[in-house]
Amino acid sequence: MIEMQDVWKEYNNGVTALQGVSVRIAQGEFVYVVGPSGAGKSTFIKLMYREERPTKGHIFVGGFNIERLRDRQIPFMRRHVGVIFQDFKLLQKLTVEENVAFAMEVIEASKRLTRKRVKEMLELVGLVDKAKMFPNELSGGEQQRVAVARALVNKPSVIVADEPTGNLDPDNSWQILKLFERVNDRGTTIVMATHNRELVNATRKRVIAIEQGQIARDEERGDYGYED
Amino acid sequence: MIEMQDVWKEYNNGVTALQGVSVRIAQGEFVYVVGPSGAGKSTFIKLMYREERPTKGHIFVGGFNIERLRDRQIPFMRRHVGVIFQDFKLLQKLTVEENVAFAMEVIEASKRLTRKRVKEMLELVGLVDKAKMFPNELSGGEQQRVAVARALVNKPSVIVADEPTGNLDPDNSWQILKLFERVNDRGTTIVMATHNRELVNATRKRVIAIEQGQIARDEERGDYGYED
Amino acid sequence: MPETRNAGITAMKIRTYGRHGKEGFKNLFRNGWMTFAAVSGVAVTLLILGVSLIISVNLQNILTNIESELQFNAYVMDQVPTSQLPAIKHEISSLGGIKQVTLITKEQALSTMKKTLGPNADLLNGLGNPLPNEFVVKADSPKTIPQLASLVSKIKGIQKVQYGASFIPRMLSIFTIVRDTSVIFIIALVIMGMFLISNTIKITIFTRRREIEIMKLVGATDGFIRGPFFVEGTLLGLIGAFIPSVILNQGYYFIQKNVVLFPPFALMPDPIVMNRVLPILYAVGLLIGAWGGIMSMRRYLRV
Amino acid sequence: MPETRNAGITAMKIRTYGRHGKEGFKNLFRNGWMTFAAVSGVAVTLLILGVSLIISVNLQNILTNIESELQFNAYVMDQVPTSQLPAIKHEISSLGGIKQVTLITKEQALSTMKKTLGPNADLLNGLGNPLPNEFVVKADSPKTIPQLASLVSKIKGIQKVQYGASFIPRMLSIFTIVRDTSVIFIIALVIMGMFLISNTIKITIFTRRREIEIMKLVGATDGFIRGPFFVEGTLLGLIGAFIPSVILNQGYYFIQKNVVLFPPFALMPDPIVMNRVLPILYAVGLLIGAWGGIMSMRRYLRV
Ligand SMILES: Nc1ncnc2c1ncn2[C@@H]1O[C@H](COP(=O)(O)OP(=O)(O)OP(=O)(O)O)[C@@H](O)[C@H]1O
Ligand SMILES: Nc1ncnc2c1ncn2[C@@H]1O[C@H](COP(=O)(O)OP(=O)(O)OP(=O)(O)O)[C@@H](O)[C@H]1O
Ligand SMILES: [Mg+2]
Ligand SMILES: [Mg+2]
Repeated sequence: MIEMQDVWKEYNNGVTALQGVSVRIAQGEFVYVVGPSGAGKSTFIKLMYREERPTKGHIFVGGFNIERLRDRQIPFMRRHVGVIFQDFKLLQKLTVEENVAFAMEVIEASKRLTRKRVKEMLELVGLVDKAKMFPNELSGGEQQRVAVARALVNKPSVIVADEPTGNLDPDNSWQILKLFERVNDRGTTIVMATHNRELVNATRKRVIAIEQGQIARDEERGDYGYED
Repeated sequence: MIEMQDVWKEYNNGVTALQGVSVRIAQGEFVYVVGPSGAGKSTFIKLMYREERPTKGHIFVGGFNIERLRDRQIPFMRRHVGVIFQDFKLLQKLTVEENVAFAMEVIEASKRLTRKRVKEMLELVGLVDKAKMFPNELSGGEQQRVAVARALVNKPSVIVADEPTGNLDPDNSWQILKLFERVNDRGTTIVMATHNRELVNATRKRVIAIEQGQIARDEERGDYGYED
Repeated sequence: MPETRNAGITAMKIRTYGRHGKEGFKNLFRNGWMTFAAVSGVAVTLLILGVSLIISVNLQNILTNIESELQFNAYVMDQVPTSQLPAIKHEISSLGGIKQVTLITKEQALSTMKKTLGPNADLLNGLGNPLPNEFVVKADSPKTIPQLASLVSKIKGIQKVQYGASFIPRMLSIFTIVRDTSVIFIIALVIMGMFLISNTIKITIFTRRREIEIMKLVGATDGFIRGPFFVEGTLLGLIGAFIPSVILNQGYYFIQKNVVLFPPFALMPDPIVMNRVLPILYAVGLLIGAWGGIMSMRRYLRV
Repeated sequence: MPETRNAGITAMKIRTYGRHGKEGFKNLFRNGWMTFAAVSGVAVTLLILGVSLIISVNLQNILTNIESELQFNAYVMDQVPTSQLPAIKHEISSLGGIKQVTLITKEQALSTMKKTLGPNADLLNGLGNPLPNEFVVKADSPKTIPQLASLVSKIKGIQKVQYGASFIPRMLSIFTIVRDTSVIFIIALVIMGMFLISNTIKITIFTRRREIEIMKLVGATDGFIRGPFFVEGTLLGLIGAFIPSVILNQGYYFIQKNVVLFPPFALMPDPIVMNRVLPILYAVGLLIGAWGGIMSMRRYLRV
């Protein structure tokens, strides 16, 4: 369960990215976050795993009270949230499989389980043959798929994805979406910021539209909107 | 004019990204490059401004014989090619306007002209109010628009863009595309790798489809293809 | 989900320590020339430190040697019979701070004088012996010489005490200055060396701040991230100390064997010097390598 | 498009040099603590180098002072009349490499001896003067003393020449060793200092390799990218040399004024030392700052 209560976010340079956002996302929901560039989607998402801290308001994610969290508890909260970053954030010194495995090493999973899960995930995103490569040897879309694999490998109870298909062709985008839907079917909450009108309109899930830091629309089975 | 003659590209790790690509793009053409993730689109584009060098074959861009170019001539070639990188490649230590101005300082344009052009470009991409911010204070889409502004500010004779709308909402994507069309109308060659089916299908320009390092399709007034 | 999740902090598994060791070792190679730059920076700094330490240790030793040779003479009154000389000697010896008392009889003194005069010595013939019996007194510390001399001069039977009055204080002030300077210099050098090394490591880690931030965002605890850095820093400090220690050991051994110097200026034997110098090098290298690395990455952990 | 484009290489506009200066200066601040780390690294290295140089310069000076005091004695035959002494003195002086010749008459020698003997001096009374006339000879260089002594001994009227035969060669070997060691040490230190500084700068630039690559991809020439780096490196070296030069100047001035030492061990005056030491610091700082920076960025320009 994710809940935000009147959340404001003002960055250090004075930009107010979010202004009084309140939202409730139940466990197991699938939510699209849409909106124009610079509207505050990434900020909205970054608050959920505490990459950014709200200036005001309360945030709860899967039983954790985000602002009250002590520094040493943060990593344990983050292990319940799989994140796909807009800029991938892969570890450049690790190979593809090591990057994915890293998320499991962090929770001290056994070597055998790690190997098995990593292999599964790389198969799902279609990167088995690139397992030994380093991120800077991959195409943009391949890097994005590594990020997806890393976010899912731990079977987190929440997945937040910031434009996870921005660098992918429609085919691959669909594949990732189907992967998300499968994971979602098993009860995982999914919050996905996206610009992909095709995906949103074709799947009809809950859509939260953010504009200028505020929730402009929140529809069950909504569409992308912004048609001209 | 851009011409490739039987171009091959094998990366150091043994991946063959392009296999015998031959293509001719006339001055003033507008070309979409499409294809699945990892097909070789970015490689194809990187060869045009010599970020990567071909393993075999010949490349000519706007009068320059790319492989024959002496090291000290490379910068002068690059000034005729405006590049929008898939990963933006903004200078993190410079503000938005300084990033855009940099491309003009490099050609030692006068201060006055630089100021004027930078302002124009920031207006065109809608970032005037973010002029004094640093790249890490921008959203993904805003960074991408800065990259667009920097590529266009010099009025280069060729523009190569690697997924310039990957991080943009449909509205902003359309705006960028219209900007490209205006520039194209003035005689600038545009080569744009994209995954955006909507844009490609709506504008009907020449489409080069790359699959597994080879040109699979090259159509005047083509569509995105890959419909399922 | 229950609120009890907040208590989810557990001790690290043993297996994980193994991983840290392996990763730390791997990183050393993955960071390629950066590791090389850091190690060589540490090595050069410690080499300078080591050479200075060796010089300082030897200097201290030479000063001690010279000091121990400082002495004064006590002349015995002519009327004191030879049989009483041992008693006086004993009296002098029993003063605190005396290192050695040597009797030079008037006969010994005369023959020394004759040697000094050389061919003119004949001139002393038929004169009898005009010279007195004397004691040569060495003190534990040269600083106490003036004081001891005045005590000795008051002993019954001692006519006069003589020492290089102008020479000793002058020597002493120089000794004190050289010694204090060299200690201050070495301490300053150790601090500066620590600064230089931690500076190098700080910059090295700065290049990896993004890496650290990403790990943090993926759910790694501070300890988990620190582990490999700790191993890497330790290895870095160890190698960085090992190189100069080998150079210094071999180099000093060679010099000490081949450069023949005379007693007060002699170089101290290899093992004694190295036993004092090498531990300092390893301590500085290891401490700053491991601990400094951990400290300078701390700021990037605040994500 | 015409092939003539290949000839599009032009000289840089004057305005652009102004830009380089401004950008280089700005970068110093924009790189924040990185600049601080680099500058302080350079400063500390140069401080160590400077202190060593000062010590070395003074050591050389002290050795020269001591050497100049080394001397030998030439005893005149008894039968030579006093009137002939000036002639002998002149003969000694006219040998090459003689610094000073002083006559000590037998009367002066006797009174000195009486002073040495103190109360026992009476014993010499009625003896006449058994001591010879002598010359005290100082040489330009202590190395020539044995040779000069043998020449002087052959002069007519000279009976015997005496010098601390065991003392001089021993002193000399130590002097030579100390001097050579300190020169080698300083040269090694300069090289290591250069290495440390260029290492720091190399790592600093490594953190900016992406920046350099991007500039290259946007069409900047190597010269255009180097410009601000050159300015930044120069400033960095300048500041890094300025800090220790101020510390050394003030510190040495203070020490030299407050520490009173006696002639052969006296510290050299402030301006003379600084005139020798500071140029070396600035040279090392500037050279490595500017040139080293440019060199270590070279590899990132290959884009
Ligand atoms: N670290 C930051 N410091 C300062 N301002 C920031 C920072 N990150 C984002 N902003 C500003 O906050 C606003 C919202 O940014 P955000 O990244 O949330 O947008 P977004 O909806 O994700 O946009 P996009 O679709 O382009 O990714 C923008 O105006 C941006 O300039
Ligand atoms: N620097 C590199 N070193 C090694 N291999 C590389 C490098 N860059 C790309 N590759 C490989 O070359 C192939 C083509 O990559 P390219 O970036 O051209 O794909 P792309 O068509 O742009 O894909 P995307 O749509 O995902 O950006 C990929 O298989 C990739 O793994
Ligand atoms: Mg965003
Ligand atoms: Mg690509």
